[in-house]
Amino acid sequence: MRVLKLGLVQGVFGGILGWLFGFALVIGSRLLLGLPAQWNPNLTGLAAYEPAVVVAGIFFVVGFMIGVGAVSDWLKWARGIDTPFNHGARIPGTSELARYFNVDYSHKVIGIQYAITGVLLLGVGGTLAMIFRLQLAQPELNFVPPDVFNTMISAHGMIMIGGILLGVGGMSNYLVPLMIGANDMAFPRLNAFAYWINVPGALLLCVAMVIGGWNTGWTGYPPLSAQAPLGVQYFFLGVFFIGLSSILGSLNIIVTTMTMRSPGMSLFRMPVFVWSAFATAIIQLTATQFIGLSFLMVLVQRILGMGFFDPGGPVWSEVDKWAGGGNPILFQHMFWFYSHPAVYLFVLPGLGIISELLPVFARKPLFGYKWIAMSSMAIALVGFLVWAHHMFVSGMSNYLRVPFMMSTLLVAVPTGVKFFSWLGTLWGGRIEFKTPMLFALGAISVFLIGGLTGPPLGTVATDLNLTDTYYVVGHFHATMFGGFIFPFLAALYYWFPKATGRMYNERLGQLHFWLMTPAFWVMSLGQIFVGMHGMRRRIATYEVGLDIGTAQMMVTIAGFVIFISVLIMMFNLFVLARRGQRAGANPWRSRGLEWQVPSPMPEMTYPATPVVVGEPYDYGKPGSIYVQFAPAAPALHTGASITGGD
Amino acid sequence: MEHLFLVFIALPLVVGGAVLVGAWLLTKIMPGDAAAAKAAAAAQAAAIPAHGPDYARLTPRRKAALRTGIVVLLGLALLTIVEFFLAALGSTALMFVIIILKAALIMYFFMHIAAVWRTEEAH
Amino acid sequence: MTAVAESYQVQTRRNRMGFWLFFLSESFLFGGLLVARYYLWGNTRPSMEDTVIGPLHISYQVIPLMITAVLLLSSFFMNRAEVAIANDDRKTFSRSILLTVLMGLIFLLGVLIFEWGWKTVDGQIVLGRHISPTDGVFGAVLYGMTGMHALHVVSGLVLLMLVWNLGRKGHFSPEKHWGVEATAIYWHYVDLVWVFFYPAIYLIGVGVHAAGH
Amino acid sequence: MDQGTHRRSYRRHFIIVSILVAIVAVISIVGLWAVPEFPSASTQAITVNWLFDLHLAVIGFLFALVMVFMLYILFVFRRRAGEEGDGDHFEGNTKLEIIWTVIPLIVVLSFGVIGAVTLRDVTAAQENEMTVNVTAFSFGWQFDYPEQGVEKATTLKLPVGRPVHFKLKSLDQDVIHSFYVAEFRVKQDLVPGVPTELRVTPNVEGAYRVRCNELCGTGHTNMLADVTVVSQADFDAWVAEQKAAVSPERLAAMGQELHASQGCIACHNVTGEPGGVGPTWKGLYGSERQFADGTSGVADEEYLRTSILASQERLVAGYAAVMPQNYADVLSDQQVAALIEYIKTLK
Repeated sequence: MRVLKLGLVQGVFGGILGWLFGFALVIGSRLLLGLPAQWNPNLTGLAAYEPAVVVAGIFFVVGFMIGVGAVSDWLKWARGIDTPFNHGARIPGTSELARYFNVDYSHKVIGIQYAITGVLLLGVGGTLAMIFRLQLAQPELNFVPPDVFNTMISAHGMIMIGGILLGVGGMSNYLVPLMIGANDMAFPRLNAFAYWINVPGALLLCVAMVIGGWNTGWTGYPPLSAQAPLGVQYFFLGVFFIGLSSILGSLNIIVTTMTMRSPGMSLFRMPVFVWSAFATAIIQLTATQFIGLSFLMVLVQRILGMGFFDPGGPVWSEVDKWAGGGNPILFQHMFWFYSHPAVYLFVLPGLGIISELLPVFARKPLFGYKWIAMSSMAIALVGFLVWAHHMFVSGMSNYLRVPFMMSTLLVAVPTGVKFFSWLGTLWGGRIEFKTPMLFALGAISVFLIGGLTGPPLGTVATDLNLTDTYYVVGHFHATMFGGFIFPFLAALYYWFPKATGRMYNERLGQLHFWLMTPAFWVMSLGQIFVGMHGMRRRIATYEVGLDIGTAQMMVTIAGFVIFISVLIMMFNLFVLARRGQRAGANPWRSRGLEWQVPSPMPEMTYPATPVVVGEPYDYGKPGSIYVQFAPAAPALHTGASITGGD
Repeated sequence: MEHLFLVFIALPLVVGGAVLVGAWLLTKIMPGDAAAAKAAAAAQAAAIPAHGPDYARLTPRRKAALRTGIVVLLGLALLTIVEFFLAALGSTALMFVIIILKAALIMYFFMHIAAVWRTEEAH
Repeated sequence: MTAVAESYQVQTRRNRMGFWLFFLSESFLFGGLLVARYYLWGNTRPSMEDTVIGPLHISYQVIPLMITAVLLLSSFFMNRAEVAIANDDRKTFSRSILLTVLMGLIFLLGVLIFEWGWKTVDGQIVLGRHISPTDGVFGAVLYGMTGMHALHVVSGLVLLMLVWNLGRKGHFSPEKHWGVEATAIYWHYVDLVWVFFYPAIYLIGVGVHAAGH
Repeated sequence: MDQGTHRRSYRRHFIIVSILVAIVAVISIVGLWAVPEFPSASTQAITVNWLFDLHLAVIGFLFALVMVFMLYILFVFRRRAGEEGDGDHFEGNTKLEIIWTVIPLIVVLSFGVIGAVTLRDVTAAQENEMTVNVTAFSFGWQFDYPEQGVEKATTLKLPVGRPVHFKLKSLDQDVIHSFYVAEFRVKQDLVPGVPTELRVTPNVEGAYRVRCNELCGTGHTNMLADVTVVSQADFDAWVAEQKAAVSPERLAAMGQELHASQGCIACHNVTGEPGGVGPTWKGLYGSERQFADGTSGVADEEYLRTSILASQERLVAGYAAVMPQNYADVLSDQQVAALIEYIKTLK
């Protein structure tokens, strides 16, 4: 069977074997020591064997990674065997498609693997949302029981975040080497490892829903998460491994950007997306450790009784005993130290995509390139100083509220610079409304809602009212859609011809946009409205007396319209485009490096070294050249250097 | 208390051992490896001399490096002892000064942090 | 099927930068543990009773100082091993690596047994409750910090054994020994973390004795 | 077009779009202010509403600025049919960038100052405060009035116009809850091990609800308690009534209220439907119970008391041990008696 030879399938087998091994190991050691196999005789099913289940989950990931072959080369190195660096189909006689189910070192394959897995996860999360939105469409519906509802919203949150992280990884893995003129990333094997560890991580997240679920929301605050059903452990593990992928992937991006740029590409001649990917990578590299650590601490509190967050017993100020003293607030600090900058790492690549697309379709230079590039860095750095604004009502010390309010509001400044610079870019252009451009513009409008609803949450007095209501849900979804989903879709449409050599159906693309954008506006404004009228966050149903049924119904309907419009996109890209027009090397007349080579790109994108000799966005300046291919190597196609304008 | 022993001593050792054995087994059964493994074994069979060809030429550099190493070690030891006794003063700030000094010694001399910015290999 | 061919020097430079970024990332992990320590312990720390074994009276503070000294010494030998391989002295390399491993093991056993599992009853050493992870925040943070560090020591030991084995087979030369360099800076990094952890756990703050111990 | 014509038409476009922005800004600010507001009932709410309206004005203006500007540009500078070529070439304008960095910075800093002042107003201690101790548990609320001597009330009664100082806590083995009365416009988490506080001065008589605002598990949705703001006279009468002895009928009625307000309803129905998290209460009193440890017994008053206060001692076969074990802290003796009286009535 050829299917059985696929890395993915072997990985799943390896994972299952690893799980059984880990489970048997722990239970076996217990029995050997003469202890009962069950930890807690009051519980039934897997929950009674919680520590064994956790260890088994870790071995599941180890088994998966060995089975899929992501560590084979390293194991060989450890034994002193050098391995060739293969670029291309690894198993002779298998199809091109099979590359995507095996460990492959090409950054283009890995980028697409990331993107597709991301879209799949977003699909799973979206479907969950559709189910519980049905219950919320009208007051006092109860067909989803509260525990299932809680599991679904928690899973929706974290699976969507996983999907976004994978989407971000897809964009930066695929685009950064292309844009800086490199043939691959600095560490291709690490790149493959970083992608593949997401798969068992995502599987653990999904399995968590069926082994008891968890009722904590995606934030997983203890003490609730310390008392939640078994599923919370696989939620922790899943996030932990996806976080590991973030760290390794971003390390790769930073080294690639720092060391592999084409000759002549100084930092301020990089495409602006690379700047935002770089800023993102800095956040991912450092802050991610904190969410991993905070979840790990709850995990060990559950299985080993280490009371980091368990307030039982005397508080630490009266330490005459060693018992108790845990503090749930510590978790919130550690959690948000990652999870707030995380929001910026979701949106920065998206904002980079907008900045990348506007000049191409307006045929104009990017207005204030350096300001846009630096505002990404500013957002990333200020983002580290604002985490506690999620905790204004948490019982955090009162005097800390004011400085965090100030730093939070400061984020508005670099974000404003981006908005105004975009307007400056559009002004005086010859704007063309192709699908990618529509999505970039839609992103601006949607991100505007997200951005403008932010300051009321930043000032403490209004936040006391609004926090943890549906207002936050509306704000957050607008930020995520405007900052990630819309630009991600724009990027999908924009680079689709480059990756596949085929054009998507423009008319369906436009239909997708015109369904999705108004629907999103309705959804987002509806959520904000109900939030201001007494709708709390994360409740399974609401009272008739609140009188928000109509608005909720509109939110649900709008949600379904968005869902359907995404299905249209899937049909367009995955079915129709197979027979689409040939795209040609540069359908958008872009100045970017990757558009100067044929579509689809050759295995080694740049056989001739590209040499950067000009500015990246000099549209409209006669005779301006961005890149020349090294004269020593043969030119790839006529007009290897390009001119902006006519 | 058996729990403690199990979780913190027996389990890590057993798990670590199992991982190593498993990884070793996997490298054995990995396809296409037999030839490479044989070649590696053959390379090992060839006697490796105790010193490389440039041993004599590089002797001054080794000696200089050994001197640096000893001085750094003595410095670290001294700082640690000072730290140990100054702890009684209860000054956290002072402790941090010593910590930073020790960290700087290790990062500069042992970890060669400067090498990150070096573009030419200085071997 | 073209290989992305880069010279060993170029790839080593990238590796080095990547490894340091990895350390930067890890320092946030260990920094998080330090944050937890200062948040939960404040200006206190657990203090255990001094130990009497037969005629010997050992101040509890001496044992952590000893294992710290062993770790620092292992770092010295690691440095010596790296210098040796970079200057064509394979014999010293092998010996120094083995010494490093030995000291690493002593450190690890020091943590596992003296830290985690040791108590004296009537002058006899018994494995058992010294301070356990369930002893409130003191146990939790102590085990969290030493545990996470011990995990890195174990992985460092594995790396050391690997490069020792490869060195034995003659894999490294003065020009090409990134494997040794990586292991060396990893081992020094583990040491570096302990430089921060040792005072945080044993020296800073007022010692608090457990009631009833 | 040569450079000169461009400059002139830019100026013309800029003037037109500025006028449009001004008009739309006024419309959107007025429109945003006209959106019906959720009723408010405290002096703190006045400050919060004022600050929010200020935010709305800025939001309305910025929304108009960006959206109108963008739509106008998209219309005027669109690529017309048959038009080839690129747009005008200019790469930026440092003066403009500085302007739109500095002005937002000033606005943001002023909002920071305003935010700090309003925060002080909202949290400031008042004279003549009445203390109410609030205890949250999964899934219910309990209110103690130390000054009036009323303990473990299940609904919150407040005299109108009197500043209230809530001292909030969640039980040590419980989870985080959040005290939120939407009409009061302020909320505060109740964290196990970390005492917190909140100040509210109710200023409109009426019936409201405390809603738990931090996800706390299965019963989170229904973790509600009634709040009534009444005149001082009615409040005094209520205090007197709370302290008086009560009849069995009154007890049973109280029990019925407790069943809903303490969250019993999340697991124990009174309709006799099977499949709940815990046993139904219908026909419970006097029935034969099979316990998890294999023994059995009759559900008498003593059994019911044990089941409420320490359910795991006599766990009924077929049910998981998930019932909170903290009801001895949460319920007064009278309330336990009320629940038992209520169960007795469910034949």
